Amino acid sequence: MTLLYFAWVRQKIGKGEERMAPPAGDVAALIAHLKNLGPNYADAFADLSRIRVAINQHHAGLDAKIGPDDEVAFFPPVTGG
Amino acid sequence: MTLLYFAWVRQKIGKGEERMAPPAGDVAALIAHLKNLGPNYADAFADLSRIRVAINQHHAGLDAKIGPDDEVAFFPPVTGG
Amino acid sequence: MKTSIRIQREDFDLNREVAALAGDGEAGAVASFTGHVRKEKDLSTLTLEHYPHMTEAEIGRLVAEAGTRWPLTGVTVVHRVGALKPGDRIVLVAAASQHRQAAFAACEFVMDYLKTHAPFWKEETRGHEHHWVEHRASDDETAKRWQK
Amino acid sequence: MKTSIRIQREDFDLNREVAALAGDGEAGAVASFTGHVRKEKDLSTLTLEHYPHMTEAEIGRLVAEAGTRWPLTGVTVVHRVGALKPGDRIVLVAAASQHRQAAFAACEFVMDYLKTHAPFWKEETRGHEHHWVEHRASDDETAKRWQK
Repeated sequence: MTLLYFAWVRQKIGKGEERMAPPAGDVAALIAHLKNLGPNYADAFADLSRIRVAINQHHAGLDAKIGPDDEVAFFPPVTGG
Repeated sequence: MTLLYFAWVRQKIGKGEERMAPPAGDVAALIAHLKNLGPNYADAFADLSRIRVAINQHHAGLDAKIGPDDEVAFFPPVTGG
Repeated sequence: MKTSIRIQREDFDLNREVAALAGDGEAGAVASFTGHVRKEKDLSTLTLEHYPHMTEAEIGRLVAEAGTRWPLTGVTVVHRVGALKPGDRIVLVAAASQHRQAAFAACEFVMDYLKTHAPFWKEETRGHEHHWVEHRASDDETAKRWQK
Repeated sequence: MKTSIRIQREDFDLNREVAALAGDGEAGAVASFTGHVRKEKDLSTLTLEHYPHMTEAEIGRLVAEAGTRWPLTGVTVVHRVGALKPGDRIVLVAAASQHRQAAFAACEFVMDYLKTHAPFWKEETRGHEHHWVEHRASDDETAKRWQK
């Protein structure tokens, strides 16, 4: 699975991209897994109301199922335009 | 009084501007006066639903009063933009 | 509110007009509309006539009304007259604001009223035929939505 | 429908973008929106980050949706990324149609959804301070008006 991080999520975690083979499940389970990897992850995901998710470049919810071939991105609410 | 004509009103009457001292009254009375001046005027003012009026560069109605110092313009409904 | 209203034969430079409205960042949002001569069968020329002075005065009144309805930092209207060809630009209306919706609404309002109130007339040339474009009743209906 | 979606560091040429949409008279109406970096106290730089590929894909979906809602001949979206200064242009959305109201509505629709859906993030630099711009809930409210 490819994980991507943008904006302050990227800054808090300390990297923009990584590959990982997390336990199968949904986005919420992935986040729970990530939060155990270190305080940088725990900090980035401390307030899920400020986190948005995309799976394979489509916006998705915390209950979306994800698999090993997916590209999963985490980022703050968008501020373009 | 200065009279101005635009677009096909100008073409039918055969001029764009003229000065005149018509009897006092409203726009409708002026038009009645003009229609007696010749077949070109009668043709231009044959269908008043197709005529618009401005007095001193403000849109006005047929019942608007006009005086000797006014600039009165006759033209078709506008088609700019 | 910065206001610029010009009636001219020449084309205009959109980059320059929008830059003048945005300034050094006084406005975050600029909504623009450009009207172009449509390509139609046999149409070779569209000739625009107007009522000098009243045109500027009437557009000035529309723009001032827009300024009372929305928080605008500027409005620019450029309308061309004379002989135009298919594809040519006829008109620019641009409205600037700190607020996107205000810029859009003001631009559309000025455009709708310009169509129904500004004294311009279009004459089409098709081959050797000339005829005056008819006013569209649908434009009157469109403008009515802004009535308070 | 001609569609052009570009994410780039460079500025864009409004004359060229609008001319491409108007063609030789295929469209009579082009509505455009440009967003500019606002001048604010101490703000020196606004830096835009995005999610490459998803950005283009997401804007492509918004534009396609606009094409199902209004009779459009073309839509162009150009969004800049990288470091911008107050007054700089950030984004262009332009929609072309034979119908004025369709062009305006589509332009505003794409802009509203771009604000709430396209993966861009703005970071402000004020003196030595950097901070990420917060998403505005009012933008979500604005976009909701288009829900069917």
